[in-house]
Amino acid sequence: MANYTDNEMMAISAGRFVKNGDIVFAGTGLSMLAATAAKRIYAPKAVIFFETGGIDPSLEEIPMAVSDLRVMYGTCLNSGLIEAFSIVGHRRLHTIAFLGAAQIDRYGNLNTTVIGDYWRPKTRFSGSGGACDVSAFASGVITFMQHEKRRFVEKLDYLTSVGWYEGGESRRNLGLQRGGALAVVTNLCVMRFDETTKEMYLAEYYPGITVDKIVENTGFPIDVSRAREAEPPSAEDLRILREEVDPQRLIL
Amino acid sequence: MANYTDNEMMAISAGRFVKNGDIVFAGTGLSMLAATAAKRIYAPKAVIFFETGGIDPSLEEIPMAVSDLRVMYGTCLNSGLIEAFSIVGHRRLHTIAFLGAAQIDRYGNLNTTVIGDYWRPKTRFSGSGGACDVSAFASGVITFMQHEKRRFVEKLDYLTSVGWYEGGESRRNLGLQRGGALAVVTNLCVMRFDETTKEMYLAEYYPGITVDKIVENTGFPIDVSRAREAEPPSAEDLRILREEVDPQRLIL
Amino acid sequence: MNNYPEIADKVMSVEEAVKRFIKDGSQIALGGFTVVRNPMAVAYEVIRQGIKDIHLVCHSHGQALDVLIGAGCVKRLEIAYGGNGRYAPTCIRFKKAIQRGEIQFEDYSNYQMSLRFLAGALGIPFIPTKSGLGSDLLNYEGFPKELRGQRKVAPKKFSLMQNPFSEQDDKVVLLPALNPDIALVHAQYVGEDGTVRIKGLTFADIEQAKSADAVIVTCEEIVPRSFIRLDPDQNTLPPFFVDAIVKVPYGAHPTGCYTFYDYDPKHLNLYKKVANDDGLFKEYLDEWVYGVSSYDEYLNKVGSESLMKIKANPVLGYAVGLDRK
Amino acid sequence: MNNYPEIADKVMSVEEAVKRFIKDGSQIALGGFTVVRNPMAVAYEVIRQGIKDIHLVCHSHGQALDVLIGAGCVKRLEIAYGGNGRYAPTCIRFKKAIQRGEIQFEDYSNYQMSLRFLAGALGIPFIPTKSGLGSDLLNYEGFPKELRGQRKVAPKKFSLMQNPFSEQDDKVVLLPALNPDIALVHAQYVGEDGTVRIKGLTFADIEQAKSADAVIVTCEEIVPRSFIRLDPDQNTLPPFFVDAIVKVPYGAHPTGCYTFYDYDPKHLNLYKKVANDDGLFKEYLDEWVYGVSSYDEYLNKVGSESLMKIKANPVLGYAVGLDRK
Repeated sequence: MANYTDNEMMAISAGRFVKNGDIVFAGTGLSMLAATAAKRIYAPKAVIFFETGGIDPSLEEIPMAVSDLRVMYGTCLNSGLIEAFSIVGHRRLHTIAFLGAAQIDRYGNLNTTVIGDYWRPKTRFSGSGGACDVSAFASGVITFMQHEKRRFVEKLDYLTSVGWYEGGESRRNLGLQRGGALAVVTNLCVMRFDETTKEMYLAEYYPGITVDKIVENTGFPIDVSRAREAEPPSAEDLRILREEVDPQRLIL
Repeated sequence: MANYTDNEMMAISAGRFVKNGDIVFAGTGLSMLAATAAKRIYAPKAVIFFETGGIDPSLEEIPMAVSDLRVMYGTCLNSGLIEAFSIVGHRRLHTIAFLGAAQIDRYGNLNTTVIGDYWRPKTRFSGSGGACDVSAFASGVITFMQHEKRRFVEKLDYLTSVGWYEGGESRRNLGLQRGGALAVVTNLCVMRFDETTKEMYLAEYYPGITVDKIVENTGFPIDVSRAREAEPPSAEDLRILREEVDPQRLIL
Repeated sequence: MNNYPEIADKVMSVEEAVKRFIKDGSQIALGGFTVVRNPMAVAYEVIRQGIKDIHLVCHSHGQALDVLIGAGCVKRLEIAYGGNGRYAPTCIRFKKAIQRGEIQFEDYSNYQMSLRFLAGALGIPFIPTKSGLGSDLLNYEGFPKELRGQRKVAPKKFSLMQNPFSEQDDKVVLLPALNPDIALVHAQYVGEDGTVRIKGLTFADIEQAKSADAVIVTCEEIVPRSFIRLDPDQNTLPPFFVDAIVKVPYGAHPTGCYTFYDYDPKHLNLYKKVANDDGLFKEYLDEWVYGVSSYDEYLNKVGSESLMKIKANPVLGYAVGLDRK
Repeated sequence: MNNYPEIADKVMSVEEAVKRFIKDGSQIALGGFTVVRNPMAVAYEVIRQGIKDIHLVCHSHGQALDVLIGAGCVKRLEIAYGGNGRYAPTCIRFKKAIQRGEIQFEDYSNYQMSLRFLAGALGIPFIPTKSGLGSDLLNYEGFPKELRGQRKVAPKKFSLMQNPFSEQDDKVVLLPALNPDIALVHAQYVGEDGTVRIKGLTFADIEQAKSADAVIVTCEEIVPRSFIRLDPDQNTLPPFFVDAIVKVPYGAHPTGCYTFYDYDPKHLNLYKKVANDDGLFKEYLDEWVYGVSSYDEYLNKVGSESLMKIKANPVLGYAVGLDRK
């Protein structure tokens, strides 16, 4: 048995994508955990910010919503949505966004709107929020997913947020000048996207997870030829996550 | 001999157009004097603001530029140009603007850009500044002019700011949904605009000024049939101007 | 109530503000964002006055949105996100209403909605963005065709155009401006002169207020002119955009208000439970909205124990160590 | 100079900032407005370094604009207004340069220029407005045709279109976004963390800084992180938009800086006199710009008597009773 949870492995795996100087667009839940952990472990000079306009808060307690009062304290700037989204897309900045979704396809396009018919859905979700915007503008998007066949689908019920669209050059041809899906971090593995075809492939499977299990739980064929085992979180990683990032265990 | 100066008569004449609740766009010089006098004499509930973003300053000293530090103290809001111009044009607000110009035509269009050829002018002026914007958006524009034939012209060398454009409905047909030239206040008289033709006519000549003198100094034919003598400033008007508005005599 | 001569005509009760400015069919922009600074006092009063057929225009909203939908006040919705933090990743009555086909809705994104309010505030008819290209936001229109161009409904959801300043193929999405009938703002401070000051994040409250035909501001405190005018760099809205001022301490409860109080986990968990059940939800409204004749009575029901728990540390802005599970 | 570990790579001398970020031909947005918060220390250094062919993009500018033009650094100008309050209703060297055909220029209005910076800051290619309809601003192009689309010159001055959301005839002016090479800001405070705080009016400084490829901020003081982060509602720019930070007290002289010092009537009257005469103007530059090896030396020349006269009352923000004639 691993001495860490799925959420811990996911937060650390995602956090590894953040580099010093990155401007990190964080949502709530896992995304908040990953961003905060990344800043404390890998990239102390990364800046965490929120679509609500809070830039680089001190985060002495973990926020549970992007509008949480905890994203307003100790910031360098308290602004609003227009400011925040203009930062996500700012050509001078390297911005990394963490998102979640109900469905994802092989090109990393996301659905956070509906399952079933748009007008009379089987299940209605919250909607785009800032996800469509961030997917259009950020330098790279990392998506958290529960790894289930019904979530990794051939065709989305609704394409809320554009990843690599139809693959190849199709994202650029839409007029989206940068960005695209960087990685998908699930409870089983980390997926990345082929440089040319922009199709999802298995990059890293977590210790104890078989490649077969991942293939079985993915609703479209997936290249596993480049897969290797992921590095587990270190004891120090886990200490930071548990003691500094989320001592109240609100998300972990 | 009148016991008041041209500038005093002009400031008071213009100030009479301001009503309680009006939002008054003030420039510098006479326009500042008129706006401040209006607020102290006729319309205590008018709000004076500046294109630089200073809204309703306490104006304990008279500003000599629209960016003057004196427009930043005691305001209800210190903002910037985008905010200020969105106020000038705000459909909920009745906004009155005071402008000056080098040339004016019979429809109250203004030139503050050049005399002579645009590219190699005889005289270059400061340019539009906010005048073009304010003329497009304000509910009404009052223009201060020195009354000289070379300034009241048949055809402007350059049309910086639209008044009634070519008269009649032509301003509305341009797509400017409200506003237009309300009055022209000169060192000789107050001119207004015909409701239908939108042509300038003589509304009030100052005490001691003959109608003939005004006609002679106007570079286009002007209807004088509706002219009457203007009310001179009262002793109290003058006291307020001299003691409260501009005690340092920076503009008066 | 009228110890404020400068704003005597604007200071009023929440009953009067709603009566004067909100009608059946009004298009309304809610201030705040998910669990923060929701205009709850006004939302409850709208429900009590039985106002119907509201057209909400929202970026990301939570509690006020959900309770208004749940009470049957909302006919039509333009929205980017309906969620209430961890208490409801998707707002529950919002979700049910859409799944049951009870309301008309149209999806946009947060930036798109914010830009639409900005365009409305600037008085321009539309604003361009690249957001939405390739997304089903541009493929599905939520509203039926016959609604287009009716009253405050835009004649088109969006318009695509070639950037006229580029010689390459360069598509841009034009979004129609929003000018709602009314914007609701809950602020920390209103000055005796009518100036509004929001502390902390402003979300899209400023753009919404400036885009609207009328603005109701509820506030925690009315403060002296000398205070609000001393550092005007901090102020949010000039007095002339505000039509009604209502002093309602804790007026955003159960959502939070920076430097005054946190969101209320106890109440949000209660809401989560009742919202999932039609019967319980009806009882909740009877008890917390219809059965309450004043905001003081509402706060009495919340109880001093809860109020003390969520009281914010005024420096940090939130309630330190609050149990938020 | 580098007692600031967080911003050690950004804090530098004005010489170095200009050397690193401003080149012959750079497109530059000047902060401030006519007689307030002009980036004078940078302007003087640009002149000393002999930088040529600058393309200025301005709304309403005064002293920095005029001295840069007068020193022959400017080739090209997009501008709404060149004036210096009562000291020069039309900026004098600006006027002469245009009348003599020495610079290329193109006229816009203040709102148009501000909206163009806003579009650049938002990352959108253009922005609509009704301002300009019927005006010769839309009939005369200042720049020659062959300049269109070159480097940072927009391919068209503007574009007219029908509002696609209206069925009536409804024309709208589209203005091309501005993204200058560099924006210059003079601020009261920069934090040890690089956060910028401007006190008083911000004019279009925020939009300009966010629209630019690089930003130089000169400031009156570098202040502790604990101060600048205590009330972030008041801050103006986050650190990541700032490339160079230069501490230059009185760095906007002879223009004013709210809460620090007023504009300097004595110097502006001197400038007015010399600007009218080519010979005197050359002597002025020799004495006040070329002949001065540091800003301390410049302030020494201004003299403590003048500096004391213009010192602002920090509460009122200006110098009370200053003789401004």
